[in-house]
Amino acid sequence: MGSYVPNTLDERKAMLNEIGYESIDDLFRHIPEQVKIQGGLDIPEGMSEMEVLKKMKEIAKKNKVFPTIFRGAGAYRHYIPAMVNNVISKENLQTAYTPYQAEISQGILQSIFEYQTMMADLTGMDVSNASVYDGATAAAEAVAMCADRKRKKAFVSATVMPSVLEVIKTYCFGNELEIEVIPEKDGVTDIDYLKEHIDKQVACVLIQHPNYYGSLEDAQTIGEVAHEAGAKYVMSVNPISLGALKTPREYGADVAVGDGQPLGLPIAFGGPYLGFMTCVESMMRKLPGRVVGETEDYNGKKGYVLTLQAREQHIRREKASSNICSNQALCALAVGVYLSCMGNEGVTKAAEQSMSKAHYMAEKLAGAGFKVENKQNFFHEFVTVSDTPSEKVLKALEDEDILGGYPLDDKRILWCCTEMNTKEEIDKAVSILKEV
Amino acid sequence: MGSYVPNTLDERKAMLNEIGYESIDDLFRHIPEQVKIQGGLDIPEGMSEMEVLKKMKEIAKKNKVFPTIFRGAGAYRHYIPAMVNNVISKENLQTAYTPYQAEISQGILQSIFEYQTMMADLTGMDVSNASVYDGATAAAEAVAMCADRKRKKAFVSATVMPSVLEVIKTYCFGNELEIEVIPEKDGVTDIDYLKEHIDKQVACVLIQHPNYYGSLEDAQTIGEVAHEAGAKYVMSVNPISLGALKTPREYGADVAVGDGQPLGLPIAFGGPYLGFMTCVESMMRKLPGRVVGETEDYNGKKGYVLTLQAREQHIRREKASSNICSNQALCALAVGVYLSCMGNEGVTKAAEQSMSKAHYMAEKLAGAGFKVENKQNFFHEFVTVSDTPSEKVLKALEDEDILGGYPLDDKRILWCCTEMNTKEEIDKAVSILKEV
Amino acid sequence: MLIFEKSKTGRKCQNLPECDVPVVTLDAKDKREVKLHLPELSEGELSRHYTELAKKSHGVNDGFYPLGSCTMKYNPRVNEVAAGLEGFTDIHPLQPTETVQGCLEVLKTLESYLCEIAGMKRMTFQPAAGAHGEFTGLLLIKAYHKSRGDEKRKKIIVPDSAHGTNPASAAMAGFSVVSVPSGPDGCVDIEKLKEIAGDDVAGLMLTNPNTVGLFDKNILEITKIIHDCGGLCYYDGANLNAVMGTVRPGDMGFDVIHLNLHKTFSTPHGGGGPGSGPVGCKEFLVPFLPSILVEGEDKLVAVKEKDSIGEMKNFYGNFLVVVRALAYVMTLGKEGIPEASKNAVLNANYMMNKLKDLYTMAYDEVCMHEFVMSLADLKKQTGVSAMDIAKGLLDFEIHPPTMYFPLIVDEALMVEPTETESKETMDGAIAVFRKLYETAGEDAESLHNAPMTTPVTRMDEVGAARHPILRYQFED
Amino acid sequence: MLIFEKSKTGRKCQNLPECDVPVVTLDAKDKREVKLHLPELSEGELSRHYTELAKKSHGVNDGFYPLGSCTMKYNPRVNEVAAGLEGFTDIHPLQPTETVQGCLEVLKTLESYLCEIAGMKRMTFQPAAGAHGEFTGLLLIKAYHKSRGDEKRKKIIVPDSAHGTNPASAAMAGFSVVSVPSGPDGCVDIEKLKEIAGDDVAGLMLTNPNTVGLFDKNILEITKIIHDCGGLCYYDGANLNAVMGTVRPGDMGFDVIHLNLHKTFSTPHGGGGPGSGPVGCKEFLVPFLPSILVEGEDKLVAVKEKDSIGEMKNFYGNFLVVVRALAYVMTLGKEGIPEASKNAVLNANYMMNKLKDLYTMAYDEVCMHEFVMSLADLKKQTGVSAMDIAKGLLDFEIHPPTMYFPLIVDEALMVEPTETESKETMDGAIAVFRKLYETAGEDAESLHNAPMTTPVTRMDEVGAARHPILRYQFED
Repeated sequence: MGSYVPNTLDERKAMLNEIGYESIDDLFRHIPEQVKIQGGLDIPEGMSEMEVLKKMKEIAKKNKVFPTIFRGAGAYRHYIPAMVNNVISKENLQTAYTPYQAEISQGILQSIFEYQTMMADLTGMDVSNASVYDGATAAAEAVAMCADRKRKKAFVSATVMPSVLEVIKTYCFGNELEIEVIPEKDGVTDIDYLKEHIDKQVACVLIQHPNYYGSLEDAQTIGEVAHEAGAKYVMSVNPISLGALKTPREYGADVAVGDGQPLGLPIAFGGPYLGFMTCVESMMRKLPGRVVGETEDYNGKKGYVLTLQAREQHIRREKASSNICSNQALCALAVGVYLSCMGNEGVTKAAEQSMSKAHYMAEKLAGAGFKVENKQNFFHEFVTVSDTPSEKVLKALEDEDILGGYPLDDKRILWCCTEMNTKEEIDKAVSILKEV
Repeated sequence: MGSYVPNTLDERKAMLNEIGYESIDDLFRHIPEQVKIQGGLDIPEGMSEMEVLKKMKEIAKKNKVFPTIFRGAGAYRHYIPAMVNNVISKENLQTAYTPYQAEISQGILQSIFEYQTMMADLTGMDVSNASVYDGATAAAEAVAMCADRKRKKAFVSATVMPSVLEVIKTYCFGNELEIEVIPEKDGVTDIDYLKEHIDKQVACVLIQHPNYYGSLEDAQTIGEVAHEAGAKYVMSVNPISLGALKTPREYGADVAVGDGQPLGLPIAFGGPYLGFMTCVESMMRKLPGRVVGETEDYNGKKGYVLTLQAREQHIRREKASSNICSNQALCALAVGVYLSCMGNEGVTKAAEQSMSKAHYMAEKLAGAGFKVENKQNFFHEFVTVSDTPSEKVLKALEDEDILGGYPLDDKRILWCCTEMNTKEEIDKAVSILKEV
Repeated sequence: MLIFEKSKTGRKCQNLPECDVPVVTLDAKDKREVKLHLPELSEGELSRHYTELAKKSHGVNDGFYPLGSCTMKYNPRVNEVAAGLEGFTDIHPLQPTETVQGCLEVLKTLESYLCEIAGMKRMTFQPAAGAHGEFTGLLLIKAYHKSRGDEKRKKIIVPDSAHGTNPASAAMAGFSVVSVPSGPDGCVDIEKLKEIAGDDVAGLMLTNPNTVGLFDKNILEITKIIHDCGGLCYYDGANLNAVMGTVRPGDMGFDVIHLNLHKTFSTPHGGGGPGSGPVGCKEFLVPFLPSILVEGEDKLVAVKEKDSIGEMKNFYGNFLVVVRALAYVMTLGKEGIPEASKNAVLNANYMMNKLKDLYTMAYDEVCMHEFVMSLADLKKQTGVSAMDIAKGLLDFEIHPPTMYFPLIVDEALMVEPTETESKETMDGAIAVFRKLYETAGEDAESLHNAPMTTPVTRMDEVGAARHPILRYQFED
Repeated sequence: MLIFEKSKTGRKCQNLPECDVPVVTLDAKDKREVKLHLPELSEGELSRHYTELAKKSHGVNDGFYPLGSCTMKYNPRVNEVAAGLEGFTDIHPLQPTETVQGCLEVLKTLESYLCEIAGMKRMTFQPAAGAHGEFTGLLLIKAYHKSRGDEKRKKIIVPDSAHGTNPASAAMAGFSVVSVPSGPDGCVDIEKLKEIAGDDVAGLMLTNPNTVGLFDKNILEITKIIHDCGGLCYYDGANLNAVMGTVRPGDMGFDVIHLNLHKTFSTPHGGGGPGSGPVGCKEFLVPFLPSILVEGEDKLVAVKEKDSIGEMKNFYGNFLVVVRALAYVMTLGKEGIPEASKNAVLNANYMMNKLKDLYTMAYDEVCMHEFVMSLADLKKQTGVSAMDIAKGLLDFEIHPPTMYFPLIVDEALMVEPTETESKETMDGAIAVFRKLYETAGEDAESLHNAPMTTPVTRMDEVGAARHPILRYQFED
């Protein structure tokens, strides 16, 4: 049995003696007997570190690590500089709590302030929070922050990632906002439908860009439609795309959200990732979650603190703008390290290469009989249609240790490329598919 | 191309301007042209981090990692607590130089002082140095430290690890000491031979215990023979064995050496490991290599410094007791962490289990027709003889991802067990061998 | 210095190769025009920058961290090794089921262990944090009532001592919050609870032991009152470290719970996250659970409940945090789990008893894993506040207890030593607490000015909120 | 506090399982009787202990580290990731050849790159450090002369400015050491060298640029003098960072060299090791090389030379250090290697020029990767010594330059910035150096007492050597 309790049995006895108890069980005596567990827990006995690690390695081996991946659909395998893990493994950063005590937390606070600056810059917005759980909850929180007494309805495009839409709906089951889905038309948001149905009750319009199918939306126009109706405009974006694509701000968005995972976090079976939220200054005090601000100490020395806490649950309780408390701080740190390692050139390169490789692959796949369905320009994801059953296509790749695109249905596959996919890999995958 | 130079071309130019040069090449102008490389280096172009890591992973994959290993012969796979890597990855410890500046190196100095204490305690000796390169160079340095003007010959048992014997010979090719090999008899040192040939010219007698074949030597008697002739007695020991076996001091040794690898270092294709050297107090000033000592600062505060530097090359130059400068400090730190994690109980357990499992396997192998050759008791290694060619035996195991013992010749195999080998693994290996 | 201030145009790390396919460019319509201002540094400078930030942070390894309600226990290294295995980090969440059997085994195994510890039927790992778990649990309650057509239940009862997330989560789930007062014993006022209980009550949220560190002896009566009025009982697992292995929330009458893997189950807090707040429930709530549930024996499959409240988050939760927690529970096992909580309680009682002659305990009786002191008297006598004492601790490399919480205790300091602290560490901290008490009497001013030895002194928080500067302003 | 002082009997980490086979015990004859005194701590306490030690250490990430002759450049992170791959760490050195093709590829690839950089034919990675490499190289020289029956050659010529390891290694190799003086220009006194050269000379050891940071312009003449008298030329690679990619030791006339992977090739110093000191040589010395040499193209094999001097160490050297160096050379490549050395030289000249109006340069001319200042004048004027200035730097978080070396310069400080330092960092250090010079004039006493801000102040080294306490003494 492993144990992390330092005090020996003798020391425990000595401590009990000092405070006048005979046994530890005496400290539990006031707990009613009928709620106590009888006969101990029915879980296995503890193990030594050697056994635990062996067991965990055995379990991990039951998963298949694909050296080549062409699947995205919400989780993207980009290159993660060695520095990222190095930094987030530093114990002072990794094991600290939320930085309530600013005097001994300047390192963490500064890292969040830097993260906020980078995310605001990347999205073209004025302010950023310190992260929420992931891209889906960021979208759901964004919907909530746009609503007010008069506007209790949100339009969400059908072309957002399906689980993001689901999460928005779940959150709205809670906060009782109304969601209307803007239908898809030719793989993008049906703007005509939106124009027709939007009204003064609408709090916001939310789209994803590039959308779930990788396509670029007519993001400018959608924003104009939203604003004409007095609604806010929320864009969910892939942060890597912002190395090349217009910022949400340039398209006219009021709030930008998304999943920060592509910026230095491993795909890790879905988490931990992080959600980012940035917005225009006028909405600053509606932004949920932690925010770090610059200030001075009593001696006039510059420093950082958690701020705007009046919005938060530990002060406002049921009047808080959100219930978020723990966020994804260490992931935000990872993003900060990632963006610093990559710099302007690196992020631009990652965006350009991801897009270029996807286009190269799309062309090659088209040549192999997989028709590309996207009617608009696309970023680093695209959909193919083929008569060969998706399952068969993907199995052929899997047999060669390649994780193919995500099967949308029996005929359609959603492919993704990043800078990690070499031309050689793409050519190999396509040549396999020519044989299927 | 990767580069770790921060200054940009503009900055370099600015710096050159400031100091009055036009180009960096001007700084090399005084170097005779005829020694300069013409046309650049003939090595590949540099690569990005992503490419380098990919390439290194590909190279690493060309090696086979055996999940089960029954091979020792100088490199032992013991369990390494997770803490060990954690500590030696801390940058302040990992990237520091030799702690010449004591004021900012107390952490490293203290860790070495702790290492010295642990190694002295483990071997039963009075003092330890801060490490040498490995067990073989430790043995060679021990021979040198025992020699003086009158005694220029060493007796070394034939049962030491062959490459240790070779290294001793190489070092003696340098320092011109004479080596005589004490022959092996029945798998252990031939004491009768030693008694007959030892004389007043002999500086030391060196044996390995447990010896290369895993057997326990009559270490007490050999020490007595050495001391009777006025020679020093050097024992090369496996440090893990000291959790169970008598210490070199108890057997009468003056100097104990060995390879510290079993104490928390990975097998890593042979290195880095570390050599430890401990001795009785009277030989303290003959001990080569770095030593850390306790002292006080000007305010009377306890602290640690490199000491006894009068023995060392940067002061004594050609009169130094050895030329060692860089040692294996980070490995010594790893050993300190390992021994602290294991504690008395853990080291005893590792020793007992290694021995018990080896004896269990020996018995099982004997049952499968592999005769155990060791006539004396053995620790965690033993030799079997069989008519089945060693190559065939080992191939059968390799096919099941098991690295069998080390083939001494066509019939004899040197096996090793540690606490890492489960009963299940041993049973499986033996059952495979029954089929060969 | 901010990383932006260290940036020099043209410096860089070289992480990516050049493009090996034809480069595609965007039309002007979609091409980014605004400049990027990411930092440009060499790798060595970058590395030093983060070393510098790390030095100005205080983790569990930097000293005693008795932050009440946060369970700052030691974060074992083996958990990190397990979570770093390529077979976990490099798995795409949408891989075919047969290629993620290990991930599913992690979820299934930890679910079974935690359900046993909590006394629940099933558990979802999707919630990313405690508050996210609360929100999830409340939606389960909402869905349950809705499924029965019992839609008038709009109230959630929350004690006045509750964590702030409880009422906030209830509001997010569309409930109105009714506060039930604590009695003089720090526990729920049963009579008041009875008054509130009625057919408009959807449920009660409670943590037990509660936030003043006391186990509510009336717990069975409390949950019965709620059940009798048709409501459900939600257990806030923030304080489970006091009782795991001894009492199960399920046996106390709770229907739905969340656990904090980043508190009770030893995963690191990460400077504020990622956490993991799995939600467990009794059988009758299982149909409403979000995310996947793992079924099967040899071949594991992921299934979804068709009456599910829907997804709470993309994918299946903070998976690598779950891996760490599994390594922890595997290590401790059936004896280690109660041993941990028992020693957490012993340590808290030890500290409380060694301080109570000086410091006023809010409730002077046996505590569980934490205790609350009220510095109201001290403040009255000396002017030294809970904040001052907290800041004074910083000069001794001790992280302060939680300040000014729970709200029902004036000038509160809430101390939670956890089981991974040794007697010496606590003795050291006790000595510091006592010394500060003395200092309060002799030199109150010095405590108003504490801390003195930290990288910065007390910050102007009011100024920060009044004139928010939330990002670095670039010159261009 | 030492870890032994924190130890409490009975505390522990639990790393190993219980034994699953019958336990074998030893006879009394061989059973340990003396007690073990290893530390007994819980994992959390242990972890804090080493965190504390790390805080009291100064690594490259903690600030500028211009330690002359030690090339304290940034240690890239990717090297560490490469060296941590299971496919390298978990390989037994005695595995069958076909299962270690990756390891052999590492050796073969780096050998080919380094031979190109050094101008050598083959290279062995067995030597574990620079001094070990020197010893190896000298044994090659000895074996060479012996193989030709030329056994009268007993002398090794070493400049008076040489690293202390040079004469020590020569002595270990059984040679007598003859010191050749440096001329007023800091370079080898050619006339003196000619006088010494003769048929009793086995060889010359030289580093170029030399330890005063100057490139010896007469290098071709020097190596010719030695070759003409029948000796061989050994290149001490400690200073290769100045010229790699620009000049090759082989082209200067050297026959055998060692490199320091832990200096020039960016692997971390580890607080004193492990290093790696590969030895390269011209073709005529290859038959004497120790250890394995890797041959073959598709299927690599390890061969040994039959006239080898024998093994210098078990197995094949500090392999994981070699892996790191390979990652480094792969990263820099053909342009990056000379870029690194050129910027090392630029940085050194920049610093020298910005200091030379105040500090006396031992040789006021273009330097290579490092320069040496003599503080003799300052000491005479103010009483402030090189040591005082060095200790003064500690209060500014700068690691001091190498002190009192080389021996031919009075009150020497030897500054090596390396190429991985930025202009700002150097400007900051220059300002500190200048400030300390000022302080020396105004308040010498404060520098005698420096450092003030470190965990300890200057240590009593004489006392330490006179009454050596080399281990903790247990009470029982």
